[in-house]
Amino acid sequence: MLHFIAFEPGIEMTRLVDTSGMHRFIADLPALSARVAVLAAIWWVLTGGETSSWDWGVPAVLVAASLRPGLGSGGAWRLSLMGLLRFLPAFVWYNMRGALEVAILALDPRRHPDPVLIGYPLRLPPGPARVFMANLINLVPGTLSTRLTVRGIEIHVLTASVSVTRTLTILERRVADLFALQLAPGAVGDSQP
Amino acid sequence: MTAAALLTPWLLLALLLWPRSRRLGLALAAWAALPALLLALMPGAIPPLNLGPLGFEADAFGRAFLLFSALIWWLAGLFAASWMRGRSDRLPFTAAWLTTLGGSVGLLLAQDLLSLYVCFAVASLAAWGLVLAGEDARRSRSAARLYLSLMAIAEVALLTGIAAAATVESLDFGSLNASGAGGLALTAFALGFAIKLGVLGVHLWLPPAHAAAPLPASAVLSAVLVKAGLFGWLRLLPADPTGLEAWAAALVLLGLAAVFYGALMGVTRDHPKQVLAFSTVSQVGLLLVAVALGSLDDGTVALLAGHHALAKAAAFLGLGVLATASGGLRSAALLGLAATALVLIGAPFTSGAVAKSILETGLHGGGWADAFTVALTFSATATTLLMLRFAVLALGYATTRTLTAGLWLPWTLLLIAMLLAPWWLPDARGLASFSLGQVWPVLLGLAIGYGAMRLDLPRPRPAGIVSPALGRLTRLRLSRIAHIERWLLRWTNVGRMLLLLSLGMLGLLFLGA
Amino acid sequence: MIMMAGTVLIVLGLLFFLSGTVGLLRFPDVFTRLHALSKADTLALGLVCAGLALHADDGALQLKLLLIWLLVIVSGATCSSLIARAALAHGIRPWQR
Amino acid sequence: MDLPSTAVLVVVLVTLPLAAATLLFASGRQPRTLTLAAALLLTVAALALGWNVHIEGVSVHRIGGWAAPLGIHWQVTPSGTVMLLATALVGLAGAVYGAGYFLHRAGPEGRMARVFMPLWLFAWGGLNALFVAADLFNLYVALEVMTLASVALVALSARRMALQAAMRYLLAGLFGSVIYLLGVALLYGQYGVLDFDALATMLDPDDPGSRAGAVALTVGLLAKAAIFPLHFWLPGAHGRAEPPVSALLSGLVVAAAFYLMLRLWFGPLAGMLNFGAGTLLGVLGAGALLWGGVLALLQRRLKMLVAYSTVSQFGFAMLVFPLAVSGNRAPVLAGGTLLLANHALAKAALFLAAGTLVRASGSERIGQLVGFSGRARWAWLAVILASAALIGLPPTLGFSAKWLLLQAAVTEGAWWWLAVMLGGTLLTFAYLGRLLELALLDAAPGPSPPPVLTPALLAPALLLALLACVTGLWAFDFELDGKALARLEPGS
Amino acid sequence: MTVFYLAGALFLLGNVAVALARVLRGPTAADRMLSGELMGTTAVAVLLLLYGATGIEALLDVALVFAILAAMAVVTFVRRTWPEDPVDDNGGETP
Amino acid sequence: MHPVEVTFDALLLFSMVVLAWQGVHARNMFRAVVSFMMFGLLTAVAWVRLEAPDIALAEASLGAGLTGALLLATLGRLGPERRGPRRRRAMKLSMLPWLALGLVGTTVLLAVTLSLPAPGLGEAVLAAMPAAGVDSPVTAVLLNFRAWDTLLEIGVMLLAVIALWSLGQDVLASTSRLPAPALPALVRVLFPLFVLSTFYLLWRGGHGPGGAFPAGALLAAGLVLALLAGARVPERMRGAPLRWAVGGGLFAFLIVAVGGMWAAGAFFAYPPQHASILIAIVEIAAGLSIGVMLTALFLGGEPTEVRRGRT
Amino acid sequence: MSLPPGTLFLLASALLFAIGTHGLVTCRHLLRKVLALNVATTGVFLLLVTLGRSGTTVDPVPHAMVLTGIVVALSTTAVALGLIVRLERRRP
Repeated sequence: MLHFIAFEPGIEMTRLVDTSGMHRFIADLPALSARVAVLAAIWWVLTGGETSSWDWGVPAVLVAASLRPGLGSGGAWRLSLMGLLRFLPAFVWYNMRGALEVAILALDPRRHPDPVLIGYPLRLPPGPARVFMANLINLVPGTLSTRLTVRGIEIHVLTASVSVTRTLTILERRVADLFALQLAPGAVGDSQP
Repeated sequence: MTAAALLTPWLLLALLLWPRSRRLGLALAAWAALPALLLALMPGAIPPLNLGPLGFEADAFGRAFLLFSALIWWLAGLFAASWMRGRSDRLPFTAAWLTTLGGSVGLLLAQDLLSLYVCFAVASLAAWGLVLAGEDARRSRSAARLYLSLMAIAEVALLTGIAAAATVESLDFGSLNASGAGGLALTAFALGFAIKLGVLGVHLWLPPAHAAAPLPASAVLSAVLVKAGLFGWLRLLPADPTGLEAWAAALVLLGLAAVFYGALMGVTRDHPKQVLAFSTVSQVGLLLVAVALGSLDDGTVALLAGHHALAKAAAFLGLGVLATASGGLRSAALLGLAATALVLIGAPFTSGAVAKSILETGLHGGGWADAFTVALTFSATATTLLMLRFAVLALGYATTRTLTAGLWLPWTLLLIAMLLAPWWLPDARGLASFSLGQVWPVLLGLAIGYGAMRLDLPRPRPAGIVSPALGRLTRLRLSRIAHIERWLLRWTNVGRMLLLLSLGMLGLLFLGA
Repeated sequence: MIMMAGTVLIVLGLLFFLSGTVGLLRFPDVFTRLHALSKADTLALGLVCAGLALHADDGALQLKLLLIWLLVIVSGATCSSLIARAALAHGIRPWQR
Repeated sequence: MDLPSTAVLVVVLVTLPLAAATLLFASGRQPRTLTLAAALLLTVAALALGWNVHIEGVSVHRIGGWAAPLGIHWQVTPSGTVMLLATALVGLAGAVYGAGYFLHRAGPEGRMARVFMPLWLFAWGGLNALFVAADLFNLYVALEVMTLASVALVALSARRMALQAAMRYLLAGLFGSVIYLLGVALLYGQYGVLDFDALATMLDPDDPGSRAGAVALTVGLLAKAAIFPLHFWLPGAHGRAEPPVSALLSGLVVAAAFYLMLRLWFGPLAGMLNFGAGTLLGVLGAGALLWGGVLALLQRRLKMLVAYSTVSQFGFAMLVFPLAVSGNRAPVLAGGTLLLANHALAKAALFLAAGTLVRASGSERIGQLVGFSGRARWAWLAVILASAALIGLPPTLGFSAKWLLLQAAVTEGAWWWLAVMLGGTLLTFAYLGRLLELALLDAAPGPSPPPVLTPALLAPALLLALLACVTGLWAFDFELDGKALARLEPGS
Repeated sequence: MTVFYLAGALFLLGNVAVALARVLRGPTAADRMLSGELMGTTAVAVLLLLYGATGIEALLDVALVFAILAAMAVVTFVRRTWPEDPVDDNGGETP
Repeated sequence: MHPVEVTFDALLLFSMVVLAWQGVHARNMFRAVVSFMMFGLLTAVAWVRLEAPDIALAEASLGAGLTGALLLATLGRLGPERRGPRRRRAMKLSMLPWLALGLVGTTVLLAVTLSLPAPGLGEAVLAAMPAAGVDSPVTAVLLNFRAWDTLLEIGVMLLAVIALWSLGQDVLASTSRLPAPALPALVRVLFPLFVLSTFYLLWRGGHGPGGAFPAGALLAAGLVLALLAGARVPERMRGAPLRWAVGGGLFAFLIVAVGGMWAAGAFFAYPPQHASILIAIVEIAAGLSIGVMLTALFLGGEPTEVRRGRT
Repeated sequence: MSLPPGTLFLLASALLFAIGTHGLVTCRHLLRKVLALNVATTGVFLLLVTLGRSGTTVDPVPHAMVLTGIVVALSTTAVALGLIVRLERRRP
């Protein structure tokens, strides 16, 4: 019944065209099973671990795992578990620091923001990792991503006096680590847009 | 037979709807009243007819009215077939004609209040189409509008009367009469029939409508439909007048006033048909007096009505013949018209004289008799003046039509019927008698008329009062009404109304006992 | 003890909410306000969630709170970018001292 | 006679339109046979139901087998049956007319043709659901189905004026619904039931909650029924919509709201109708009667005239309330119901004929309509017959209805209301007479070549008008019987 | 404890009430949208605290729904109310 | 009631009233819409305070989802509000009586509502619950005791879709260039969660707050989000399949309802042994259909147009 | 607090109803009218649910009614918005 949004069983890792349905399905199997696992976990969380819920849960998870919103794949990606473990503490730390900074800036009547727009050339390859990075920038101290361009990312910085480049570089490395990617070699440093 | 009389007009009407059968329908339309005439002439009892809740039967009283009505319908129909030939609106005219006829026959046969009312409504409203078919479009439209307005009021009044009367068990005339239905019913009936009858005060529709309608239509309007009002009145009003003396007095006064008012207005008109129309107002006044005094039996009233109907129809049709005739035929037509005028006046040796004598004799003993006798006498003078005026105008009345047998033959038959009518009377007394009392009023009228013509007296022209004032009033209010409506359509005001309404209703629920 | 910690976390979260609001009111333009919102409020919610999780004793429930927080973070981060970008595209220049 | 049971018929009446509409919508095409078969089936079911009610009288059906006050009931009352019958007749006529009216398969007309029937059936279903409902909240939902379908139908042509009218109508309808719902809430708060019968037994006419609830219900329905001075949405909506739509709207949808008011005030709220409130409603009716009549008299466009005549006619119907205050309610209710039925048939006929005439004339101005000639004569015939029914000339259904009301007024000595009724009838005479006069005398030649008027454009109006005229006699008989009156309504 | 949660919720509500000033003041649509966002996040927190106070598990579901829909308003805003380059669309219109 | 609770309610309701006023009268239209959306959020909290989590769930899934999306999308399609020279409506003296009347009306309404005893049907529902086939009272009322209302309500929704589609093709769906890759990325992450939560709420509906309507609303939000992120209604889904998805809920409902006529002897009666499974079927069909219908409402017209390729 | 339970909610519902109806009739822009209508509807819903809470047990019937009402309100609102958009495009 729910065929409203294109049903795309093919997932991103295999963009091999013209493979038969079965082939594609088999090729997709690992990613699909990963999705099923994650969604099943979420189902478990949602239902509070009630066992009787699984006669609804199984079809629900399968449907949710196989239905795609018809937006294309967005590029292949794979997460690295170790990368995740290394990433999380950094994220929490940065997030807290960012929030604290903003809070102090807001609550201290003597301090005022001194914002500026800067450009930051991304070394991450185009794809999900870049998007992830751009979103992440919003959560870390003093930065707000405004535009993702081909070359890099345009960032609104809350306090111009503080250099954010170092933080961003560290963050970028963590993200690369998380996505199991290699960073492209490139200049590191501030550059005004 | 009853069924044939009732339904023939409707069948012919149905024929008109389809192009294929239309010619047949138009051709037969003139003869549509023939079954009714046969029914009226048929001897012996005729079984009643029931159509759902409507009951019809040709009883004696109905038959008396049906006799002259059907005759006039038939002859006027024949006349109309020729008169309307070539007219573009012949089809709607014929349709209206047949509908009116259908109603008219039905109302004379109706055996209960509902049928009477239904048929009356059909006849009166369909006659609107007859008035509309007049030659002068503008004139007939305004006449028709006035006609319809008053007929609407009449219908509403009758409906009220019926509703009031129907609080009794059944709608049969008998039980209705016996119950002596309440004052409201009486008033409403009186008003309704008064309008249809053209009683003074609510006669407004009558002169313009008669003047505007085509001649045959005027003939049936004046001869048949107005009499139908009388018929309805007689059918419904309580047979026993006790307790209604005041009413009767008022009606007598009203009737007497109408006699002279009609004459006065008639002589000031410029159109022969209008003069005839006012003469109808005048004659109706006379009939009204007769009815109000209540000393005449139904048969006699039918007789009087029939007499007047035949004469009036003959006058209208004769006008048409006169206008189309030339040469010797014109003289013949003048002669016929003169005879008709004499009958209407009630000159000696005419059926009119008989009618008058019947009236007079019927009234002996009543408290009003003396006054009535005097009035009757002078009414002859008034009618004479009217006829003089009519004669003058008729001579100048012209039309582009040519005389055909279809015009003169019906008229001649009608004349004959009119002239022969007295011999059917139970006793033709008065016909042979001759008294000065019959003559001098006529002579007086002739003298006055002659004098007036010689002196070329300025004729008073009563200006219309009601309708111009109404027109001004409506024009004044039109823009205002549209303005208010726009105000009402605005949301803000909707809100206000709603608030007022809610609080008002709540308050009334609390307060209202 | 754990209850105490949870309470403290919640209070902290409330304070961060307050700071977010103050930032929203005090900061001069939409971009700076976005900073306040995207950082302070997400963390504030995180703290409230964490505090409640400490008060709760049911694993699934704690994870549910985490899920809620994650959802808000993901949405919040994306939305901040979207708004900033839209504002720039509509010709709103960042405020400068 | 072995007819299906009333319960089955009711189920058919309320579900078939919805099912057929869904099917039509989902199929996306416009199979005329399916449409007309559904319409025909509905009409047959309504007729069968009418027969059953005639034989068995009032019946009650529990939905889902749950007893009130928990569950919802259907109540098949004689007055509701009359409305169901009228709905079926108008519905069938409109369906046939619509099939003939939206001819082209492409362009905007094609779109209208495709959408018309599902919406029509939805409205039909909503109406049927409303006429059998006996539950305050269920009525709210049914009202919304009806309103929404009507709004969409008004907007059908998607012209600016139509959209504007539809928007205003939608807002007005929803406004009415909200106020109605407020009333439901108040009554529920007072008694904790929604069922009519339960409410009727529990009603305490003296407490403020019930009073306020009754007022809210009434005022909401007044807005929905476009009773003066809340008629602000009606002329536009009815005047601008496509002709078959106007027929449905004017004939049935407004009548449904009004019927609901009858149902309430002669049913559960009957104990509350006192002199003050009755008089207020009557005054509104008098205002509507006169104001609508005068405005109808002033209109220059045919459909606007007919639309304002609706305002006026419902004013007439409002007079049942003051008449019912002290007197015998059964005949008044019968009169009111018959008036609604008459109005449904006659007004629908009038609108359908008006649509045909406008198409034949190429103009909506009254002065430019073609005359009583060609095939347009059938339309005129329908206009004449429908006018007779609206005026209440004998022997039409309108006459029977007005007769009952007049009689009630007379027996109660309600002279003022009598005068209002008479005045209103005169006004009706006036504006319909004006229409006929103008149209027949100033008949325009019409465009050449004359547009083709198929039987589908002519027959429905004529048949409806004929029905309005013919059924009057029967209804009259029926009423005079007295036996029908006695069992007309369970509440009274 | 209940009172603590309620007080927290009350505090947040007051917080939001104050933030309403931003809706009133604007100046740009984006600013107004921001306070809508704040409101969404705060509502999640309020619901969570109310859950703490009442223990009705359904409140978590409500909060979850709020959380999952948090992006909805902004996305519509960015894509529909304030699109960067409105593709002209007389498309979607029958002639 | 604890004073804190009372204060909370007071503040909540006060904010609601202020927002409602703003939502109607704010000078700037966008401000009005945002205020109204915030009003919706607070309403959801108010439902929570009124111990009506079902309604809160529905209100949340709508207020935060589709209502806002609809309003904002509409707003984007409107030109600037045309108002003449700004009428500073000074408080005219002639307004005073109306104001006073309005106050009287409101006061009367309040006074009346305060006087209502509100007996309710709570006990009756509880007594009938064992026969209902579900555990959640609200679901039982919706799908059992007053199922006819619910069917008509689905009918209203379908009708709304037909009505909107009858006006022409989709007006709200046409899109601008995608602002950032972040948006599709977000939707890709969220979409499965939307689907999952839809099922979750359907499942919950059987024994607690949840059910077809919030589930459908959530599903619709997911679909709308996908549309906003650049997804299209696939070509092969336009036309009949989509129409069937839209109409399917009502159809299923009708079949079950009429089926009750044969199976259990009354319209909408469920045979006792199958009640819960039938209700579950109805619930799923209704939930999915509601989701599709709400999305269709968002589209604002029939998606027939062939558009440019994906961005 | 001496106020009966629900007083505040009833007050708010009365106010919302008043604001909504007032806005509906006074505002000129159609979108505002639609919003106002929704406000008024919410007021009525609030009243219903508040009443459902006054008894000894929570009465689920008003809850169901309000759920139905919300759906109806949403559907009608969507239609209204569609009409507004189309009217806007046919602006003369």
